[in-house]
Amino acid sequence: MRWYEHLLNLDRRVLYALIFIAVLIPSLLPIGLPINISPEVENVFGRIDALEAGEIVLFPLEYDPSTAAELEPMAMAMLRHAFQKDLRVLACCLSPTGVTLVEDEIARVAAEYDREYGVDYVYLGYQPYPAIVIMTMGENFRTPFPLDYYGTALDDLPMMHGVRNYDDVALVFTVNATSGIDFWIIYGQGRYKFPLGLGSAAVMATNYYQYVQSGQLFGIISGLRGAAEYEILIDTEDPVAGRGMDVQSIAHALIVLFIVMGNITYFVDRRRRQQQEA
Amino acid sequence: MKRELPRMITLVTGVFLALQYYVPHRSSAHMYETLMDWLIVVGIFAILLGIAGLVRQHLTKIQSRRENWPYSVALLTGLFGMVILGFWGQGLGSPFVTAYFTLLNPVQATMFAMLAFYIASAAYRAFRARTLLATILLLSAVLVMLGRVPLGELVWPPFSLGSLEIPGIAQISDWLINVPNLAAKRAIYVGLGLGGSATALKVVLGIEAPHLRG
Amino acid sequence: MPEAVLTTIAAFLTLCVLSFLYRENPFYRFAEHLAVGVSAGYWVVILYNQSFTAKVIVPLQEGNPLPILPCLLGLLLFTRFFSNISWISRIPMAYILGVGSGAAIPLMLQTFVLQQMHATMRPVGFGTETFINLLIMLGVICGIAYFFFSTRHTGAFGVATKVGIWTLMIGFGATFGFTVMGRVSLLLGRVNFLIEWVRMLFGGTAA
Amino acid sequence: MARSDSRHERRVRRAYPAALTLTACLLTALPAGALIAPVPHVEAYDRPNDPGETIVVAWELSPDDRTPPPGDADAVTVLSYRVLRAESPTDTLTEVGSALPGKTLYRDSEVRDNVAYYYQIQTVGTDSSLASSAWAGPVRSSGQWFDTNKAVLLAFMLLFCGAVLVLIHQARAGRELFIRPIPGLSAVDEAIGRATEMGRPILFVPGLGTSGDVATLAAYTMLGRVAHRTAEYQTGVRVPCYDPMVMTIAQDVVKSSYLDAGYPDMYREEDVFFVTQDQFSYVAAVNGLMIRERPATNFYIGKFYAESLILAETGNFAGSIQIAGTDEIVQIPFFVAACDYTLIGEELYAASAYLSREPPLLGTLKGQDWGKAAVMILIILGTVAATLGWRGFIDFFATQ
Repeated sequence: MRWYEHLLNLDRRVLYALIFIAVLIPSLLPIGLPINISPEVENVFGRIDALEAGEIVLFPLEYDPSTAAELEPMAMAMLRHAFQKDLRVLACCLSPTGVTLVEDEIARVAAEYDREYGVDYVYLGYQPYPAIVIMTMGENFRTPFPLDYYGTALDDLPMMHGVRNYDDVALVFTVNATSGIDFWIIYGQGRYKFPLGLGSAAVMATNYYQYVQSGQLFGIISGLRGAAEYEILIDTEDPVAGRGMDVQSIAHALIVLFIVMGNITYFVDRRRRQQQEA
Repeated sequence: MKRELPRMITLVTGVFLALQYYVPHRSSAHMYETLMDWLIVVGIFAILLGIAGLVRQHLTKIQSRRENWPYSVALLTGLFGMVILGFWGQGLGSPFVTAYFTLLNPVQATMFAMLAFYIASAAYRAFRARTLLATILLLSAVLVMLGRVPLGELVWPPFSLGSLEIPGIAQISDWLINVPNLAAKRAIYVGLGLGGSATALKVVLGIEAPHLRG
Repeated sequence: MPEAVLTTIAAFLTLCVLSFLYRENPFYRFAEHLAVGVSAGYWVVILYNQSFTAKVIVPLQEGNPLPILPCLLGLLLFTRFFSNISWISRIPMAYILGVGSGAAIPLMLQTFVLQQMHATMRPVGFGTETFINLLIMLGVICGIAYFFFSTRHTGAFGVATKVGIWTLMIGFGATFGFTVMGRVSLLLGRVNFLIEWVRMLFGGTAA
Repeated sequence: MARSDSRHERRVRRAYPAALTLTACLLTALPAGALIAPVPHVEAYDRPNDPGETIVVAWELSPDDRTPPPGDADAVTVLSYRVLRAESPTDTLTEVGSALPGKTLYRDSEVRDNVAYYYQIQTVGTDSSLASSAWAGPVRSSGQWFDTNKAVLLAFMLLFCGAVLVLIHQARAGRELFIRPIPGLSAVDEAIGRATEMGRPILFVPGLGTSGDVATLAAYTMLGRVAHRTAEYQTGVRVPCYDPMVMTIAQDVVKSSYLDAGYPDMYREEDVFFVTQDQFSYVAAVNGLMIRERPATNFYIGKFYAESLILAETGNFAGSIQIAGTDEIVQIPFFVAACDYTLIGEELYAASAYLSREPPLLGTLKGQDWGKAAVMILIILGTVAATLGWRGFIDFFATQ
């Protein structure tokens, strides 16, 4: 067999091993490549930074263990920013397998900033059928969520006094890796016209830039990259996402290399065949 | 009766909801909330139905000692174990939450993580410049991939060639996402919006009735 | 149970799933079945505690009998298990379809059609901003033309559809390129977890 | 939200002049020694296009609502605005809420419909001094029966739905509706032919959608076609299902296609089967099936999520020809990369109409084309209008 035939019939497990190594090595030995802040992340940051202390932000945090690696750093950065600015946080999770995960994250960040449950933040938890929940929240948060995650009636929480629906929150920012994004745009923003921002998994982000242009979203932060930039903007001590960017650089370069190699072998092989036929 | 009653229910609820959207009055909003609340409750039963089917399927598998039946035991143990733990208590640190983080979290997260490997093999195997369309797809993918990571920005920053300003790869990547990609998504959405609402209309009017076919 | 044991179980399950990359095997099958069971059980608990309590039990306790109706409707779904009366399960199905489809008609037209159309109506020209508007407008028109099924793609219209499919392909390529970062992030999450686990085993410091 | 309210406000200025005249008179009674200036103007109106039980109170900023001039840190500025309410001009005012400096709106949603209310804004200074504004009112809240912001949407919806229904009717009445050939649909027949040559089965994966999803509806039609051809070639089709409802319908589709093709005995119920409703277990099961049975051709038609690439890559290792079709935009690139042929978005709906030739499907497709033509024309007109600065045309289509 010629060299290109070896490459042409390369066992996929060799590729798998290379990718694994490309992720493992920079995780152990960080390089520290500089990260530039993009205007889109700066824009979202500025929007939240401009809010007044005491205003309420609604954070629907919707992802589950399968996508948490990508979105948890972003959610944590958003929560930290909100608490830094003394905003009050109302959170929910319309992804059933994420509700426990999100509870844990909020509790951790709240403890860092010494915030009190029910006064500085409230966690509504989960209800099924996100489209319906989002629509009914527009009338009153108490319709889909008569009780919070811990079973307390919303009216018994000091923070919720006078807080009825989207009218009473300064903005909504959803960190989301589910089809719930569409629901927040269609059934939420579409019906009730609140300022909506989106932190999405990188895979989904390209679908939603059009809504920024059409004014339905005030901004998008996408994937680990967006989280890494946000971490820099709020001066996080332990930038989880920032460290991941070295890995991303190497892995992306390797995948591009795969594409190039794949094409070289393809064209060499095609030329040989054409010559043989001729 | 067997077909007409379901047809009527779909028609009445569907027409009501399509028009309710235009009526902000409280009585309409209240009716809407009630219908949606009911939908959630019916939905809970639908999910239970699926789980009941799952249990039934695996119980028969175990009873008849079909191939791979021990795996069904693992499945049912997980299911009922979780339910028992859940009704015991579900605060942070409870056995229910611990089981979730120990058993469910790693499997789901790893399943998705495997996509990194599959993307690599697809890149090597399938991303070939066979046709013009494939080449466009490939180039756009490579540019966006490099433009998204710090390494790409380091290797290809913006520079000027004489009086010509050449944008960096990050700018090119942003441009691809914000201009052609945006136009593409918008065009697809227009089609899907028209197609989707036309189909919904047919379902409401009973011209298309998937649930009545079976 | 001590933290170390729990982390080790989680690491074992992670490795079980990863072993599928080499080939399908009993470890993988075990992890997969266990996860299906655990997730179903988790769903039951969350649905009961979060939704059923709030939507049915609390209102009933407060003396509101209305939630019994949707419960009955939901129970009708189970007639599917009995073939002679299985048609009754069509009633709740009809309700689900009616509510879902009815609400979708105006919303899909508004969000996917009118708002997209409105957003494309921008001033065009040859300035920085206006030229981008022009390109987007042409891209959208050509893209829609590609999805036109009543006419043959020939002549000037054919050119438009060609430009349309090129635009679509650039869009798909961009999505693919964007996605790589997400998938690698997920793998990174798992690799970090395994690194912490190995450190814990050999270094004695828990994660 | 502030922006949309100011639009409402303009509308209200036109629609409710009565409310304005009542607020025009200034009755400022400043407490002695007060330093803070009151707000110059207050108005209250029923929030338009709402369910009722909400009144909007709007005011102009107090002249003292500013950042203190440099060097004069003791200057008195606004601390907050208090919103006071009474149910008659002689009643005592009670506080219903407050707003931060710089705000000019308060939504009072603690009101009953059809009750007259009077409002007053009290400016609170940083030195705790108070200044009251004139009273605004009486104002009554009510719910509206039609949302005027959605009139264009309603018109578009009725026209579009009407067009679809008329075209379906025409198609049923036998009018020929032309649909252009869709490139690559011939690939479907080729792929089935190849399966015959190899004597291996065909795998049809209907995706993760529920029975009512548009993509799943299209999948039933495609499945009918595939089943019909496999019956002619005597190859057989396997359909693993994710949703129990989809399974019952798919069984029916395959059964009737075999019957149409004249081979009713070919149908075996276990060929169309339910797997599970867990995404990755479903994928794992389909993967196993592909590795074990090595189908000649795999069809992935319907709704797909992250599993798209896992399926398509595994099918590739197994050496199958693969044809995909989905309207899930994010997944299309993966299918395009890993499959031999992919139906993109709406092409999937068209393909099912093209193959089945059923009048409702053909009529709908025509209706969609009319809709697309209308959108294209409106986009061009709107762009021209925007370029010429004619905002009225564009604002007309703003459904927000």
